[in-house]
Amino acid sequence: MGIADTVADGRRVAIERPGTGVVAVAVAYLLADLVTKLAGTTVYALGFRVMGGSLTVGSLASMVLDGLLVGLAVGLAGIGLSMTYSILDFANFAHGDTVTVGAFAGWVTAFVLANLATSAPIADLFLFDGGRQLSTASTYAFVLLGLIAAAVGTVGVVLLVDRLVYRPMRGADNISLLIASIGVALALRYLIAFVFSTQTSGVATVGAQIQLGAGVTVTDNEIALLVVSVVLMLAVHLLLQRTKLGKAMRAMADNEDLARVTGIPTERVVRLTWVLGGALAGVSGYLLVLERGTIAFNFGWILLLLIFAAVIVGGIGSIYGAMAGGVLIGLVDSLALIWLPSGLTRAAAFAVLIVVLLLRPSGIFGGVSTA
Amino acid sequence: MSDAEAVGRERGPSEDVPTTSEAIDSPLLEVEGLRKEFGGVTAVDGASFRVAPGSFTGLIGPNGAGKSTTFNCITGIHDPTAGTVRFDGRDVTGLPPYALAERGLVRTFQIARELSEMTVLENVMLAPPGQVGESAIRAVLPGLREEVERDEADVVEEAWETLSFFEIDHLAHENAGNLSGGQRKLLEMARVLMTDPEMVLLDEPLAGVNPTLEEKLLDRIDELRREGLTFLLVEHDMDVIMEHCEHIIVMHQGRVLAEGDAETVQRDERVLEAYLGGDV
Amino acid sequence: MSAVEDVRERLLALPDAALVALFVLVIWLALSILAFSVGAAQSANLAAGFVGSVTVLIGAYALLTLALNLQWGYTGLFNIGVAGFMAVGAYTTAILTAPANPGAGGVPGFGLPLWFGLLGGMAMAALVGALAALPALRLRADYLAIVTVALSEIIRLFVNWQGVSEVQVLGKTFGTGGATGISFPAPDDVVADVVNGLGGPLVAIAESLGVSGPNVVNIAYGLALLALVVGAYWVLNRLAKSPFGRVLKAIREDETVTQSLGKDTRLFKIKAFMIGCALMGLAGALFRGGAGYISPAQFRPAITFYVFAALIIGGSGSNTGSVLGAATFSALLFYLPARLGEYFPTFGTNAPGNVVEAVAALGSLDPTPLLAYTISNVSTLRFVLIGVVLVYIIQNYPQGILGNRSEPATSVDLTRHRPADSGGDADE
Amino acid sequence: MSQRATRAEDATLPETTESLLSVRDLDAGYGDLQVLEGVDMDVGDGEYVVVVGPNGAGKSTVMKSVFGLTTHMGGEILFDGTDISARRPDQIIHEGIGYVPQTDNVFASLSVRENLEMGAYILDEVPEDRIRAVYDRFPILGERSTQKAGTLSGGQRQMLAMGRALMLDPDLLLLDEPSAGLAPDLVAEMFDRIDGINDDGTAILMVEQNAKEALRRCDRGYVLVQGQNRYQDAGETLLADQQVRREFLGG
Amino acid sequence: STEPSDGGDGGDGGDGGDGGDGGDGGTGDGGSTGTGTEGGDGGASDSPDVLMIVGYPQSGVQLFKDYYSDYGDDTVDILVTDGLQDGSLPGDVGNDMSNVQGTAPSASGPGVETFTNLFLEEFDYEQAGVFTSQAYDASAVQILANLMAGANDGAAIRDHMRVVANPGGTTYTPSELPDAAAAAAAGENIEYAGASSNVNFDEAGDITSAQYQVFGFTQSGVETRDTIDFGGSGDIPQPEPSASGSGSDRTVRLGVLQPETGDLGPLGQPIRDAALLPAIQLRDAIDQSIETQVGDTQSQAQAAVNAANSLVSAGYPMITGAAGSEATIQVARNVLVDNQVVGCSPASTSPAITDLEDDDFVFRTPPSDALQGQVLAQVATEELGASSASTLYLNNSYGQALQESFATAFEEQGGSIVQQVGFESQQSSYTSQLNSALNQ
Ligand SMILES: Nc1ncnc2c1ncn2[C@@H]1O[C@H](COP(=O)(O)OP(=O)(O)OP(=O)(O)O)[C@@H](O)[C@H]1O
Ligand SMILES: Nc1ncnc2c1ncn2[C@@H]1O[C@H](COP(=O)(O)OP(=O)(O)OP(=O)(O)O)[C@@H](O)[C@H]1O
Ligand SMILES: [Mg+2]
Ligand SMILES: [Mg+2]
Repeated sequence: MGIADTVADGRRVAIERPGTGVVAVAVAYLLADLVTKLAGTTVYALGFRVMGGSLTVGSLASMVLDGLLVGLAVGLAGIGLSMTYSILDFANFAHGDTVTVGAFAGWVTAFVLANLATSAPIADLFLFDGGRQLSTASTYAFVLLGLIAAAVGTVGVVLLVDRLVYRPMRGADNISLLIASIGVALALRYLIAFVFSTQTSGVATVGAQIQLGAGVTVTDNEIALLVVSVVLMLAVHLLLQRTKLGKAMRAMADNEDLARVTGIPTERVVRLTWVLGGALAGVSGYLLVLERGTIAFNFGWILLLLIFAAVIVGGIGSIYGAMAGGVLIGLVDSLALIWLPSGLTRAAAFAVLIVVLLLRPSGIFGGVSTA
Repeated sequence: MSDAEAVGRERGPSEDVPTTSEAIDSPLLEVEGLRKEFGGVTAVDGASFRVAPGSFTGLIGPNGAGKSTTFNCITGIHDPTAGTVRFDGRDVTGLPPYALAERGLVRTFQIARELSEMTVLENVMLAPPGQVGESAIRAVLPGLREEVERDEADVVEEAWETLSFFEIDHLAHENAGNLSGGQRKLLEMARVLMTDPEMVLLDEPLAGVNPTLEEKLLDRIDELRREGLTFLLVEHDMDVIMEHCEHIIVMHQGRVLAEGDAETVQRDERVLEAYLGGDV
Repeated sequence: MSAVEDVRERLLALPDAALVALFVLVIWLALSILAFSVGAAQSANLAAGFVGSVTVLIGAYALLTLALNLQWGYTGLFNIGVAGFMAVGAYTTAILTAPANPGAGGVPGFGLPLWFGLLGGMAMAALVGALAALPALRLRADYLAIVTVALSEIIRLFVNWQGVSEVQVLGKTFGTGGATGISFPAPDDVVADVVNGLGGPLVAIAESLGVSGPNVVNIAYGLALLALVVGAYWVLNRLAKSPFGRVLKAIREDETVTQSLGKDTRLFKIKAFMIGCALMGLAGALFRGGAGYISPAQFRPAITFYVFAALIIGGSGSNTGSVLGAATFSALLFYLPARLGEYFPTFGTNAPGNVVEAVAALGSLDPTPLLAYTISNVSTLRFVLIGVVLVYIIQNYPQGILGNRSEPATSVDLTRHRPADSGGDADE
Repeated sequence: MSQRATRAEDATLPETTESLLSVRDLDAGYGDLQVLEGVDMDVGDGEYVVVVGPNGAGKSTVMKSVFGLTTHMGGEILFDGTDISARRPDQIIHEGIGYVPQTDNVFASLSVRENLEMGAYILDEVPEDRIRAVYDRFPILGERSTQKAGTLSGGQRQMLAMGRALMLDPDLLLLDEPSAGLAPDLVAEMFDRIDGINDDGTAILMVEQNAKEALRRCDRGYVLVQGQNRYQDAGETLLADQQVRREFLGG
Repeated sequence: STEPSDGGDGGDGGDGGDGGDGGDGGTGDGGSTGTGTEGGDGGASDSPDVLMIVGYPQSGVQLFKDYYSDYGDDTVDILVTDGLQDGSLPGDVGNDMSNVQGTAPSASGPGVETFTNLFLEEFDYEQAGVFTSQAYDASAVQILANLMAGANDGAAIRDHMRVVANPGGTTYTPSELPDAAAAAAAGENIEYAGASSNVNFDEAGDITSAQYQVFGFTQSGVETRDTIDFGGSGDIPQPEPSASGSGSDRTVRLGVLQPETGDLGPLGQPIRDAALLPAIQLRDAIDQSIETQVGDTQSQAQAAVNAANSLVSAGYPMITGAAGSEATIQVARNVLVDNQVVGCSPASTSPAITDLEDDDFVFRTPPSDALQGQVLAQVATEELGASSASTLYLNNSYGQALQESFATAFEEQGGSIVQQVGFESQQSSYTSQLNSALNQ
């Protein structure tokens, strides 16, 4: 494609979709600014600094890595949300707290198992006594068991919630379900607070570190997060595309009444959707804690808006989209610090969410559902 | 895709379509070169036609010919990709639906769209244009409110009359969402007539309506037409079209394939092949 | 069960105003009883304190639910950025009215009169609402929800930012005070002046009963808020029961159809959104800033969800329901449990430090530690209660506690006056 | 010829044992709202039965009731002698009934083939032979097997919906206004296909507003008014009855 | 000594501009960035000698975890504040945190031993936590003032706060609290010297002199390494008693308003208990009885106001509370001043409280963070020999104010501020903020 084409293209975009044009210009400016910053030069015009400054490659690399990891975690948590959003057709505001449930279920299990041999009082283990952190390197078997417990425990809680809350409301409109999920979120979050208190506890330490050069390191826990995220993403995608269950889920998402008269046992599909969504939420919560090293009763809730941002930016129902959206949001959240004062970086991530929703309501990867 | 286009071009309307519509010298509605693409799909592909004031015009064509899309483009639901729409001598292309409705051009929807959590009566009371109480200030301020209530009383009466005519007055206080498929169609028509329109676009208003009531509706349309209203009707029931419409436009693959009176259209080879099938 | 239903039926048969008044009175009475049953010496003052606090809460939440009801209940605009619009209103009021030369450490403002500040706050909230609404109102409901909640967080993070804590524009210094917040002339002082000026004898009577002056002022401030609620209710109800309200309802149902019937729906939506936001801005200034001080932490998203819970409980789409929901929520779910927790007898034993010990004691058939633990954590459990009630209401009374009321959007009698004889062909 | 159709109250019920589907004194509705009041209806093995009536009469409600989608308030629905009135839709499918709803009857985001596969969801394996049989009956579907159903034309959608209902080779097929909105040539084609399906031994219960054509082709017809049976008789007889024509068939 | 690596930067930071921008401008002329591609070394010349962190354990655990996972070996000196003085931090972080020191108002009053013993005896804690001695003092002074005022009357109590606390009359320490109470009830001028300090209030209700401890982390908790005395230069008002004291049948009413739940819950519970301790100590030891009631602020300002209102309504003329500065400010403005109720905060350190228009009803026993900022700057320059520093602070009123006062003091002492980076609580990761603060 020649320059002329690109220019013509640009003009077309600018005229037909001014919003997109503005965003494109802004992104281009930021990229140029980034390059000048890396080069360590500053460009002045009319006495004002137009772009530039300084930024080391190492610093950039580590910010990118940080954003990537946060993004992967957010994206992983987003897969479950994206699935329930498209198949059950409502924005589940309790998803963040489901993620928290998974983390607690998994880590309590891992803790108790790993320390059964010691004579520590059970309460200390159950409530994460600070002195007893697990390291992946030395206790991987327990950490793995914890992962399974996270999935199983969350599925149990989610199924119970479905039975008590959503099942009596089958057929209700999506806003009623959304509101019910706000109730569920409150109840779950504060039940956790009731049991585990509102303290932040450290639960896992880094096992091994790998130097990537430029002063950037990754840890084994981060690699675990990366690997599991990608594997789960592929697995869920294949499940939805290739299996009969996946097709039934897509059919449900498409037209629930018709699915019922077609003989699809919708009740079972709904439950399986919850099972899958819950397991994904639980696993993501567990891995998030593994990567961060800390756990608190409301970390999922605090993450929820970012998770929504990821899912919507990626396009609701798109598994790859949730992941890509998560990474994008994570990068924005972390890289915004290059341009914005630190008080406003989180605001920038939300601003990106708003801009995407306004310009491409079906998401950057949207339009294709459940693919 | 390109095949279809090629075929379409070959049979382009400019060459051998009878130019009846050109003959209408002061059309109420004039559509020219209308085009609408959805991503890769070209739903309407350069349709042009005119509708004379006070006429009852039929718009027919196979499923997927682009009839509903044409309606959507005319009434501002969609922005046409290309082409112009003129109504009452003015260019109205791309105007939003409310602006067209304010000028007297309204439409019904093929799939009835009732306001389901509002009562049937509220549904029709919504329709009359320029209601005094639609201004927030007037609705609230004590001095001005009386005028609003007088206006409302008239609207209620008119609403009741319309409902009785469409035989759904017994459902007046029912939520519109509880109506049967056919009743919804009736409500749809009742509502549109309450807007006091100049021209009405009807998108398959009779599909699913019981034949006896259908007769009655058509009589009413004829009556309103005599009072000066203009109708453009999409309908698959050829008996209705041939019996009631003095002018018929046939669409195919997004273009106007033929037009003329019932005789002309029924004899047209291409219409027979593309739409009517062997047995009409 | 049926007895409960019966009582409910009878209550619902009352006129709206009576129902609301009765409800508020019952809450006052209940709190007074609580006060007299625990606070031996100063019961009257305690009761007055309870009543004052709860009245302020009811008034504030009622303003907020009414505003949200206009946006969501009527027009279907799913705004969960209430906190953000409250912040805009409150901060604008604060910046406009803060003294130009505050004492040490204070943030200077424009020193304008309070009424002007409040109007300015409403206008600014409406303006921000309109700006947000212009592009966002074409989004589907759940997307609009997410945009608005993100916006409210952006607003909070912005006023929290140190960069705007004090800025100079055209030689004039003003700011938000950053995370520390900003002081301005307290709205409740205005009420206090009135009470002390006009209500001298009243204060004297109250004091002879052992009720302190400030508690009288607090009650008066609550009543002033309730008066505002009555005003807002009156306006909104007239709006709702008019062709304007009808168009809003129609937009909620199907915007395209409404457009096709000749209504400029964008205009209606923006109007409804702006009116709602203005009211939220007012509530933000008067509720959060009642004592003349606001800070960003008071505008976290949680408040939005409480307003939602209140509206759902009352029944969205009904103004009376909004007020009742606000009263139910703020008094019974939000305020009362915390007070109960404070005054509940503590079981002699100190509550155990964590739930494991509390549960472990159950093994030895001793439920008191768990009970004590539960009571000492009642303000945590209160949120669980709110969640459960929310779910229960949406499951069993999706139209709210008032049930499915038919509130046609018109002010006139809807029965037919000229009975039509089959076809309605009158002599025209 | 001015035959008189049989009014419902005069009708003698066919022997229950002969009926494949037998609706007895059915009361049904939505929530608290009762729509059907004592409706009786029978479909014999391989029979072709049509229901007509004014809008809102409850025709669709009868179909939905058979399929367990309404609130059952009384009476019984016997299929092959067993009462199915308390079953869920996915169980009723097992009994051998297929249903094509009035609107929204394909999965728009699934391909044509996936739609058909969904039709056979309750089977353990995808029945390739059935899919082929459907393609044979509706060749256009075979050509478009990978196309998203949402992009099909109205007529093709109706065929796909019917094909999906045929995937389990049902004994009885419920069709709710299959010709609504179709172009005239497709209407004719649709009726022909239905005849073909019926000829292969599948019993049909069909609601149609294209009443004359439907009554001409069917074995027996019912006229339903305000949730109650009004007339029932052979299709031709109903067609010939002046009163039925005037009231319900548009003269 | 003044060798700011970035000339124009000081001005930038001074007028409250954003730290991010300031850093940008500054590093531009540090030509060394050209070699920055080589890795960590490149930025070393620009990275600060000291990193000052303000936060709470809530986010602190995460923050330090991120720090050690990214900069494990390459440790910079870190200064923290009382908000992070939490013995379980090293355990939760999983590192001994040997490069971290902090300052906190210390318990240096003559009665600290007595208090600690009493406290640990009465309650089930392993050590006396932060602000517990201040809480004890706050309650003790108020009880004494109440006894001397002879009525549960806020204004009278206010007028006697300085009488019982400031010099003049016999000095009593916590071990002699019953005697002090008897003397106060008899209307004698006394001087209470407490557990946390000598407890002398200045005109604004702040204490006049303060001692700070410099603490470090050990495996088992925090240890005090040094103490720094501060202030004490201003005038100490010495009013005389104006009431006649209390008879034997009075009930002294003391409200305690602390966060029992929410973010600050873990800190608030021991503070609450310490605030109740004087009443327990005096129970049966004096003629008058003492009634206490606890209100929970839930770590939120609005809830604090509600709870304070019910304390006031229940007839409590004085309150030990609240903890968070925001809550204290709100309670002061909404409740204390209007109702003429005395409040003495045992834990609010925001400089804003000094300037409150409070009709003198608001006191506090810990020193203002304006002092702590200076102490921190002193530790940074004198003990750590730092000439440049970055701040990393929680973006709330506590964080913003304390980092601001540190930055000002540090620059006054000739240091240069490299970056000022704020963060939100409970982020998933603080790596980017750390990077930015360390200018890496
Ligand atoms: N929103 C849309 N997106 C993509 N394609 C569309 C859309 N709307 C219509 N089409 C396509 O445009 C073509 C014309 O559709 P249209 O609804 O106008 O047909 P029609 O003539 O009204 O047919 P019918 O008689 O079946 O109602 C069809 O092929 C249809 O699939
Ligand atoms: N979901 C529903 N909830 C409540 N009432 C309903 C519902 N669906 C239909 N009804 C009511 O039941 C009655 C019968 O409806 P039904 O759809 O069975 O009519 P129909 O005979 O199929 O009419 P049509 O020919 O118009 O499709 C109508 O009066 C309608 O108002
Ligand atoms: Mg159409
Ligand atoms: Mg029907």
